[in-house]
Amino acid sequence: MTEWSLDILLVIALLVTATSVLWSRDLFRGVVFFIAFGLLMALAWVRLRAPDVALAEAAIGAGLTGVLLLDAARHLSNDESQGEDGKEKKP
Amino acid sequence: MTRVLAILTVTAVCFAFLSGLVYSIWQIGATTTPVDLPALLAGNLDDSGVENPVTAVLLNFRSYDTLLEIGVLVIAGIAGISVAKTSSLEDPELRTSDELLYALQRWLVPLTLLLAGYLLWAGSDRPGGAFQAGAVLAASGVLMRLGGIPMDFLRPGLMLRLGLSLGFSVFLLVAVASALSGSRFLAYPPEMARTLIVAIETVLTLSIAMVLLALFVSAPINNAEEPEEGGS
Amino acid sequence: MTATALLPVFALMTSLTAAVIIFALPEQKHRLRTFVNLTAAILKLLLVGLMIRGVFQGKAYGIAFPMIPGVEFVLRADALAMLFAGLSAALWLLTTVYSVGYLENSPNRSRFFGFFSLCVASTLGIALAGNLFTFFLFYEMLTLSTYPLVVHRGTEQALRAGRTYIIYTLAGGAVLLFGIASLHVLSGDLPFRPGGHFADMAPDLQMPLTIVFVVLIAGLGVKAAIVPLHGWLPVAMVAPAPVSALLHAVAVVKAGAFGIVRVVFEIYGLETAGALGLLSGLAAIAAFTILYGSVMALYQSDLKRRLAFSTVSQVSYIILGLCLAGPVGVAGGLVHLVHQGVMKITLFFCAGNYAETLGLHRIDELDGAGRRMPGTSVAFTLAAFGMIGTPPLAGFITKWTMGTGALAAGMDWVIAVLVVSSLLNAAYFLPVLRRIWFGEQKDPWREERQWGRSETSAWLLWPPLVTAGFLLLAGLLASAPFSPLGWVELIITREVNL
Amino acid sequence: MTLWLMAGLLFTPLAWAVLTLLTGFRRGRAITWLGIVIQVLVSLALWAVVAAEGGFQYPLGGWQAPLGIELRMDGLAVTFVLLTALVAAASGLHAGFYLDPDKDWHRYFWPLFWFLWAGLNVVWLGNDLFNLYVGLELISLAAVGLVALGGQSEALRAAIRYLMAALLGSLAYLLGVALFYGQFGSLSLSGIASALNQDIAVEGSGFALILMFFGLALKTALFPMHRWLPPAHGIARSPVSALLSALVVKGSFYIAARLWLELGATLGSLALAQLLGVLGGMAVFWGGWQAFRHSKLKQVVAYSSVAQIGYLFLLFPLTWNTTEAVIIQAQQAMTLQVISHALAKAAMFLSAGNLILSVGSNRLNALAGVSHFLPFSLFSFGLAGVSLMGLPPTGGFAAKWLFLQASLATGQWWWLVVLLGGGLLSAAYVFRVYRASFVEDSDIDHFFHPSRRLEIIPMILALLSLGLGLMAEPVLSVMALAFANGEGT
Amino acid sequence: MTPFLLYALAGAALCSIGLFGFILISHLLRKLLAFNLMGSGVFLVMVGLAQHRSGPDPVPQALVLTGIVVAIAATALAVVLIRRYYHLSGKTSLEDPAQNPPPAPGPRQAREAPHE
Repeated sequence: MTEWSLDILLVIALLVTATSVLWSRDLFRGVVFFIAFGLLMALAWVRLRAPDVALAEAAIGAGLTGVLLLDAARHLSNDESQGEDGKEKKP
Repeated sequence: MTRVLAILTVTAVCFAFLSGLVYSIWQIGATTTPVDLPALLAGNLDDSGVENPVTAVLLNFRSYDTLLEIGVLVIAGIAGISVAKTSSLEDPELRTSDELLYALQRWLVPLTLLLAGYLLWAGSDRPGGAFQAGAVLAASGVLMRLGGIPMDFLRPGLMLRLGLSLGFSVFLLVAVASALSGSRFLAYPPEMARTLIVAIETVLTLSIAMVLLALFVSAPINNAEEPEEGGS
Repeated sequence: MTATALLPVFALMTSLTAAVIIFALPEQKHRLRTFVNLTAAILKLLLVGLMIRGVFQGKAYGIAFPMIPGVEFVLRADALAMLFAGLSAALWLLTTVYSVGYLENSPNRSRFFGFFSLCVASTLGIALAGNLFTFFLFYEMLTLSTYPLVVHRGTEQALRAGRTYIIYTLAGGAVLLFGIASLHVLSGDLPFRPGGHFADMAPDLQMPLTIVFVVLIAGLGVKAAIVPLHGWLPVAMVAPAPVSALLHAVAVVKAGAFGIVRVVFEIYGLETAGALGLLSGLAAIAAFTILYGSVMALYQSDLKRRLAFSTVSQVSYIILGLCLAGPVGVAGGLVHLVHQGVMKITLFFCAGNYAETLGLHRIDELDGAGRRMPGTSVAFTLAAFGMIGTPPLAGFITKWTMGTGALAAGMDWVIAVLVVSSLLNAAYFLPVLRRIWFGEQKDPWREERQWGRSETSAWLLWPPLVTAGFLLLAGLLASAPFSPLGWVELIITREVNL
Repeated sequence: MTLWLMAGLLFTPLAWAVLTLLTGFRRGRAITWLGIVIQVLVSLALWAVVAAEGGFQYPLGGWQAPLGIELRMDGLAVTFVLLTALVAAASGLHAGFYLDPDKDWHRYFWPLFWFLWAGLNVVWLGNDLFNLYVGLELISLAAVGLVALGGQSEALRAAIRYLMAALLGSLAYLLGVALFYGQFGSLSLSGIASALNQDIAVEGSGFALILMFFGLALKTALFPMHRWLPPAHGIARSPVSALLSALVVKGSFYIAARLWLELGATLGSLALAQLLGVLGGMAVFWGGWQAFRHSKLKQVVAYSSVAQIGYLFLLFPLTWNTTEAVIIQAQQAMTLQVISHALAKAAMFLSAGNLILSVGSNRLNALAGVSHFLPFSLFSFGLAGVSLMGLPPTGGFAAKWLFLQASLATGQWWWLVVLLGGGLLSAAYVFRVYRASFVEDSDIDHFFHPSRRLEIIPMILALLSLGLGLMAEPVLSVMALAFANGEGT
Repeated sequence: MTPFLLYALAGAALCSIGLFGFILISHLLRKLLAFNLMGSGVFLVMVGLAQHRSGPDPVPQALVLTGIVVAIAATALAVVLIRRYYHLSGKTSLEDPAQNPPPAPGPRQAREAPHE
């Protein structure tokens, strides 16, 4: 049962982070959530007994993609509205 | 108004998609597969030259996929540097990075390099391999760059292009050499399989790191006045 | 590969090759282009002449190869094909000569002559096509190669005419394609065969076959300018005169009429078509078109437009002839294919001469043109009398044969149609002749051009004279074996099986 | 011998991609031309081999499916390989003259070009669902890179939109692959097809097929998912547009067609078949209408692609639940349509490029008077247009004819409206271009004359597409080898 | 029911969340994030579903590794394009220029020649 609860918790955490990635207040925060999501995915891969994928996900999914997007978000979010849906502000 | 309507439609679509998918997964989960691939794989693992079954699939059984996948990476790298500006490497912001990061990367970079080496070495028997190692290597490169180290070899020039294509070329040469020696494209001689795989993995690691780094640095840096011009 | 297979192919290749060479030639090489054109035209006339002699002796020429699964490309020279092929080869030569004179010093001649050759190649292909599919292939090629000729002048009016033309003909082509495809599904690839394919058809095929017939005639009727599908023809008059001449005499309208002949004779068979009750409907439409075209012609003040409506009327003689369904009536229809071509091309050549030499387009400007251009006017007069049906000219032969055929077939009302139509013909041609010969010149000619002592350029003068001679001979020597009427009788005994 | 040829086919494009990456534009061009010669020869030789001996399987790395990846070289595949070789060769040669060697970024055209070619061959030969996915990604990223080459704002916009559509499409396809793997435990297409004959419960796989079709249709720009195509194909350089329209969209369609022909009978449904057909029909009309309305030459040609792609989707309703003869007819029609559209559209884009080069503008009414000065390119454009209109004797007509036959034979008369009406609509937009070029009221006479070499290439393609109608029977007889012993041999 | 199936279902949910975001959100970087979420969902379905039926299976794991690399390649390329697009036009979404008034041309747009 403990195993199950761990899996269920992990799944819920995955879904919650995923939602936060898309609808967080600002883009930067969204990317941070995305990195967290990547780490959770790495955990999920461990639970799926796929250590190779877990390593790759941690290094690539969370690490590299995260840095890449963080850097991009830093440059792009200057003009992004502080609204929550990520939509471009209407003039 | 149209916005609300759009949201409603998309919600309906996504919900339909979700229910179809869940139904499908549920149905499939209740049947048995006609082909037992894992057993087949286990039976042939000894001929592959490596013990890690994932590496065996990636670099032997389905090596064609991997070859093409590196091709995809190289394409992304080419496309990235083709739209980049040479000047993008001169990032004034990064030059004046803070001391903390600099100190951090003095420790972190050697550590990540070590980790990359380990992952590469482990790949044939245990979890790990070229992709993970390459990614870690790239990460250390990113760290160095964030620390303000110029890394001149990433300038779009012959060096960069050589680096991009190195892993791919070696892989391709091995593939065609096997074809020229009389067997199929990508068929390694069994006794050399392990050596070849390790060699390929090593160069792949370098190239993967190179591509990812190139893509990272080729993104143009904004000038200070930019946000106003298109800003809402 | 023997001569029997290659002769039709060579005949086709003459004009195709000419087209390719002309397209490749630089615009300025006028002499070379004229040379290529004339050589190809003469060569083609010789080849067609060879084939005519061969067919007369009972030889069969043809080639066939599979094109798309289930469909063959078939070229075949039978007597009916040679009727049309001979007409087109002879008139191509004359029209080429005429065009060289007509287009002297005008731009884009390379384009013009290239498409002109393509157009003629398509016409020959239509004549030689051995099944509906091959027929359709050249039929559409004709549509496309004529468009650049219609819009040749590039004026707003020409472009509009081109649009009307292309809308009508492509829509007609689509309808025809539908008909051909349906027929193909009903009974496979159908080569043209004397007597048709449906002599003993299953009763449940009757209904679909009737529908398909209507579809086919509707598709072909666009080019044959059957009312109410004739709208493009008067508009297309903006084209240069040689193009109009070709369009009306051989190429486009005749392609439609010839297609109807092929469908009625060699796909359905006269008897089957009659049994399905299709011929009487067709006859009624044809008769209406004859009268409508003539009446409309009365009201045109532009010479070329009057001639255009005259074409609408005259082409339906051919169709009406078929519907008489007897050996004599059919002969009248078929022979008109040639006669109308020769007469109408003469009229258009002359109209072109008036326009090119004196700048005259409207009928009321023609006063006194006869004295200024006697040669042209004589040709015009001969052709006009031919149209009216005055003995011993070609048109008389047509009308006389058709009348006899109508009596034989018991369709007396056709006689009435012929008489009324002749009266109308006279009504719209005689005033023109009166103005030409007896009118007093009031104003100076609009844009007169001088060619020394001759009335106009020799390139322009001789073609109408020659065709006028033809139509005189066709009437006088109608009973000779190689006259149009003689050849048509050969077709009827050999291929129509009446 | 065959093994060497296969190795050559797989190796050359990838190797040449690397070689050209390492050189500049001019040397890359020379190398590319050598590579083109090799590829065309290899493709021709393979075509001859397959025509003589029939198709074969090629297990890569010596591992049989389902463990390894097997390539399937049959009549259909080899025909498409040859088609790719022809069109890519033409575009490559044209690009060598067309692109400005002094612009630094043009050097990257060559490696992307070769990767694109490699990806296309992967797709034609692919028999492994995941391998096809990788092939699709290879094509998409290379194509996006080519569109973005030189990166002006509008080009980037088009490229990004294209990339987003392509990525979504690939993911949908991959999700279908995931479900298929779950269901059958195998990725080999022929393996799955033979498993389907064993009468197992496959209820879950219907949705997988739908997902894959959605993804592939998005990548093929089927109406109403076509919005990404016209900007991307319209703004790319002409040789790139030619490649994209002629080949790239066909790649994803080809996979869908293969899936349908192998699995459709079991996993498909009448509703799916008709839906795809109806969308295809709507694409024909919508694309044609948009092409008719647009005032820019390349946009007209791009929208015409949307319309022409629509015809391909008639394959699905016409092969659903019908006799073998009709299925073969519809397959032949589809194949001919793919080939003739590829040739004609490449010819059209290349000659449109020449026209634009000549008048210096992409607008339609700038073409006034060009018929005096550039009849050659205009003529190629016109010939290609004839094929698009589906008039005889072109390949487009042969395809339309076979589609007509199949529609009538299955009693699905409603497709006639699409086939005949679509032809008229394409005539409308093609004639608009002719008409614009015949206008005589312009006084411009300082047209730039592109070199003869640029003009001859589209002409050859247009003539090929014209001749295809006359040669359809022999070409199809080689393709038929695919359907006779398509699987498992 | 095994934990593997749970992950597969979670993957399905991730796909829908990602799809929803991908369609609805116009900011390009967020679209890219949504794409990556969808990708992760697909990978979960792939491995979870296969392993639910036959236990740990290295083949889908290898496929997922390939998939991850392809995804990062695509993402990195997209980031480069998006940043360059932003650099040239100052926009972070693809919304139709017809709907919004066109922004004043930036210095770069004005300087560089139109594309074709």
